[in-house]
Amino acid sequence: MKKANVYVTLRESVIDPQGTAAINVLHAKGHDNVKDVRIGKYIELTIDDTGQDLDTAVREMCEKLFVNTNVEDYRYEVLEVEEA
Amino acid sequence: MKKANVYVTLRESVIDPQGTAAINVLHAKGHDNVKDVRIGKYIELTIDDTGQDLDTAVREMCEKLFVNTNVEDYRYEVLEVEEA
Amino acid sequence: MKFAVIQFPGASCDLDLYHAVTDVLGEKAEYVPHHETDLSAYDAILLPGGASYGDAVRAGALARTAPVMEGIIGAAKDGKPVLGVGNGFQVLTEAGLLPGAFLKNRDQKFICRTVKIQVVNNRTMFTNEYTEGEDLEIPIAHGEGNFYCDEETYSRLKENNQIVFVYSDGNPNGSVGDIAGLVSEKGNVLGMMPHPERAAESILGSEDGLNVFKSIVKEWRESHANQA
Amino acid sequence: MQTKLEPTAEQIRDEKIYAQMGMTTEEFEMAVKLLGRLPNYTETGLFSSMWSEHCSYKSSKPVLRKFPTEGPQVLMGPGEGAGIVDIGDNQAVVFKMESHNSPSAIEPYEGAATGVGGVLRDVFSMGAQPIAAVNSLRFGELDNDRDRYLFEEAVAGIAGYGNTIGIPTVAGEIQFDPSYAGKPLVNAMAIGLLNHEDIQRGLAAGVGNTVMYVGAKTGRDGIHGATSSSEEISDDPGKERAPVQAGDPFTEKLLMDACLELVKSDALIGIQDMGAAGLTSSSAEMASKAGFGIEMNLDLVPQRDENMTAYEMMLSESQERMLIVVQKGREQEVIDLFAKYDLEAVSIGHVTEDKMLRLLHKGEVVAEVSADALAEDAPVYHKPSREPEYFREFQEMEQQEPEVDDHRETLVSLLKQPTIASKEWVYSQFDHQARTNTVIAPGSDAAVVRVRGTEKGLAITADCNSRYIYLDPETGGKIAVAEAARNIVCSGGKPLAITDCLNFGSPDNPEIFWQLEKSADGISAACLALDAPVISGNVSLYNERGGKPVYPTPTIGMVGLVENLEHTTTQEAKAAGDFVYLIGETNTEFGGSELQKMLNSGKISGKAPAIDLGVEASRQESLLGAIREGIVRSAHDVAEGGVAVALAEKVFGTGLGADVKLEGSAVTALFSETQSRFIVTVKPVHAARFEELAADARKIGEITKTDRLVIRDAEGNPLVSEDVPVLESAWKGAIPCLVNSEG
Ligand SMILES: Nc1ncnc2c1ncn2[C@@H]1O[C@H](COP(=O)(O)OP(=O)(O)O)[C@@H](O)[C@H]1O
Ligand SMILES: [Mg+2]
Repeated sequence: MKKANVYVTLRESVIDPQGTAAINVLHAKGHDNVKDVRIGKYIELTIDDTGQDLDTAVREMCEKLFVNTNVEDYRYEVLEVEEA
Repeated sequence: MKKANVYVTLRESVIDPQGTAAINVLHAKGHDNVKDVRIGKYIELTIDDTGQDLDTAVREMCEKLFVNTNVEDYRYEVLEVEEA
Repeated sequence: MKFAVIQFPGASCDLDLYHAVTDVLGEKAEYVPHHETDLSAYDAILLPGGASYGDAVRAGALARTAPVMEGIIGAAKDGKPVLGVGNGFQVLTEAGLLPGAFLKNRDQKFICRTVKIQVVNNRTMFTNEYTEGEDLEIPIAHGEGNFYCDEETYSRLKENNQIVFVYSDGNPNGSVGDIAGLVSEKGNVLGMMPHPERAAESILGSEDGLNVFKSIVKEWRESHANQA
Repeated sequence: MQTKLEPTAEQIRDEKIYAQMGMTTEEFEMAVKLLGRLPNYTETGLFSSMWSEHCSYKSSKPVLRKFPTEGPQVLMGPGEGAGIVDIGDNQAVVFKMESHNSPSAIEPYEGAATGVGGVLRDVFSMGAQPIAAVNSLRFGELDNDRDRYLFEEAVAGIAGYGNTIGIPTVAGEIQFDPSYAGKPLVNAMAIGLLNHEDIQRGLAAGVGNTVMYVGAKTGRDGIHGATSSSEEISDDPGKERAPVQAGDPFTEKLLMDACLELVKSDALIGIQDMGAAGLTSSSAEMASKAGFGIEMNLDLVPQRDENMTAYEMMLSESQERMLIVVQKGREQEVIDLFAKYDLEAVSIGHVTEDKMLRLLHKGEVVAEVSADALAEDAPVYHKPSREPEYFREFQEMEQQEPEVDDHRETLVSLLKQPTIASKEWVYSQFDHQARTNTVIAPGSDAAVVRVRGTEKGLAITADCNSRYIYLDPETGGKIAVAEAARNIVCSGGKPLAITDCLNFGSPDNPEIFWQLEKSADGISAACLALDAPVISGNVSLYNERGGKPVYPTPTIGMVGLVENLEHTTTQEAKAAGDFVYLIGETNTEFGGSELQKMLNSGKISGKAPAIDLGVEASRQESLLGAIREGIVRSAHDVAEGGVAVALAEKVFGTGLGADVKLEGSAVTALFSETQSRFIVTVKPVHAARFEELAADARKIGEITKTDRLVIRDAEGNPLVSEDVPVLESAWKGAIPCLVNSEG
């Protein structure tokens, strides 16, 4: 079994309405030293290891489904997991 | 400047409606070896380093705001970032 | 009797609740902004639907940090009726006044349509004008209305008769046990995803929601008559 | 420092850098002449964006002049953010439609979302509380991943913005055709309500008054959006694109509420939203309209990105921003007002006498251009126009009745055509009840929204059959307005006025320009005949890809007044035993029809259906009269798919059926798209009175208790006989099924 962790973030140039709303609340609560909040996605994929090239598969899944490449960037890592 | 990356995931015991929908799409697209998809949040906080204890602050922000501890777990890491 | 209609930034259905209470029911209501902390002047507290704080992070997550929550929690402790509709329900769970949490709708899409719900418990201060088992047609409008709680909580909710409304003609969002509305253990905090204030006038298609507000008024009148 | 990276004025001229910004050499020379010197980089940017088609209407102005824009009901016609129509009792309705086609072709979610946000700002910047949103959408057939993606995401974007801000999306329309493949049309309309004394204009008047910036910070997003929306969609994936603009409906909600409080204050002089060409267009237009100038210090502009240049700030199309002019000395009041809504209002400049737009940045004057030169002196082109050959050919073709073997089968197939099929999959994603005023929700002909505190309602619709317009733009233009009016009348309203969105291909193609001109002629004629002037609108040209234009699509958004909410009527049949009437005769007209398209794998030809505006107006008037007398139980216009489809739609969701008899040749009687027809149901006791009022109504049958649709020929032999649930599930299931299909 393999695991792919995907981190999806909004492009720098794109406003993050969620982050903006959150930072205002954090400041109101006294967390003044928070300068920026960006809210993205964290996706955990559990994949049967059939020996094939996972990079291509993960990249395809990201670009077709998980990531809107117009406004988001992503990175990922593939890990080996112990069989349960 | 410091950065805190927060990873929020739905508890194992909670069925993830987003993940379930995603896995159905992935299987329909031929990614049959994907066994599980869990969709969580990845939050990047940029914090002015005033020398205070960031752990307490980050934990408080998570539990008060970013994480619903009824259904979600989280972990985080604090990194040093270069001044621009 | 005087209702407080809480205004969280971004939660737009404050207007709908206000009009249902004032224009339709003929009771008094006032808007109470999110930074207010003292709700002692009000007999019942209404948390509106909409998207407080733009539903950032999670629906209801940011609203639970608003100063007015202190007043709401106080009112709930005092046994005053507290009703959260849609986003208001989400806020109440986020604030811990009701158990459980909300996930995205099963089908991942926002749903706006009229659904059938059944009154499971008519012995609450919000449902005394209904009969038990009555079917109601009330609109829903939400993207994160998929109520979740663990099995233990679910059995407790059932045992205590805290489940007040269930979806009775198909579950639109995947909620546990078809739950559409539930009360707190003490029975004075109700959260419901269907919008009774959108079903309060026949010209808008249904009057089935009006009894939620009428029940609150009735209960209040009765308890205050006893005191007098 | 960064200005060093910008080309010099001489480089701009010699290397034709202006051309990359969308300016022609003649236009550049015109700008040089107006300026009396070579423009620097920032100034070239100002000219290029203000003189883009999107901002200046340079190719479409001569066409727009054709539109009738006046009427006793019109309080403000085209020219401001949105038009305004009187509805009595000191109240007025404000509305406007906008296109967001080119951003939606790239990033459909954000493109559609920001389209909704933009048109809402147009409405609340007039001082009106938005009360409803509407959309008009066009996509390719849902037979491939890309078009399905564009469709699903555009719908999600409209929902995401409209639902979050809490303005109900009450109506809309969608059509699917191969001509829109990869180049969707996303038009958004907003309707607002105000009291006469609250009407605002975008004016920067009074020397010394303060120019303030409110709302979201300025980022590098959408730079040159106005210019790129005036270009054809590129297929070149490597082409450098300006960052996509994203919407923030939460900020807009705060901005809306704050602005609506501000308009009650006499400290406010003028207000305008920063739409296309952002700070540039709002400042230049406000100054020019008022006959003053504006000086702004760009260092004071709230910035999201670091090291932004003057050029970038002026051309950014970041969303959720407004420019306001307030009385000097009263800035603090305004700052405090916005602070209540967690928004920052910042003074960034002042009104001047010299009619110049002057920009300061880092202590230097970085641009100094006459505001009129930017806002008023754009060139106007009278583009050549040529009647296309196809039009001649089509006009010479005889109307032909298509051959059909099985009428029942054909009806089922028509009901599954996505253009006809139920749009519930779409509108169930839109909150259409927020603000609790929606009396008729999506699903009937026009939506009706009540005007709280009165007996009145507003009937709202958007319509445009672009296939008719392609076949015959003048006739098609008339039909688009007439159809909108039919939908208003069927719901119990009287048309008040229209807004329009002219979506066409490149005006540089004389045949497309001809389509534009002719359809404007048709629209104008129908507006006059139906007493519905044009009060606002928008033009979107260059909707092409690979040289292939979309069908000419001048969408009509119409608002009508329901004088008394008791008159509101829906399309569904109400009770068994009610008589069914067909108003209007039926001719063999299949050019551009849904049946023709279906049988010819998407291709259409021949003449569009004919329309006589006099007949149209008198039928609408008599039907509305009957509705107002309270004797019409349901009313529905006959549109795509003809009488058979209209009848089916009348019984869907009612548990009832109908048994009717139609005269004439079967295929024509069932499926022809002859205009100006209605199907209504009337209680038997009102039949005599109804027939008196509606001279050309013929009773064709009755509503039945059994839920079966039976349509017979003149001899009484069934042409179609089917259980309504069978028809209904075909109609309801079609779009969900296409969306979920693969391949
Ligand atoms: N994009 C949309 N958004 C909201 N409502 C829509 C949309 N598309 C269609 N509808 C609604 O679905 C119903 C049927 O639409 P349509 O077939 O275009 O009606 P008509 O032919 O009478 O104009 C109408 O009530 C319309 O408002
Ligand atoms: Mg219609």
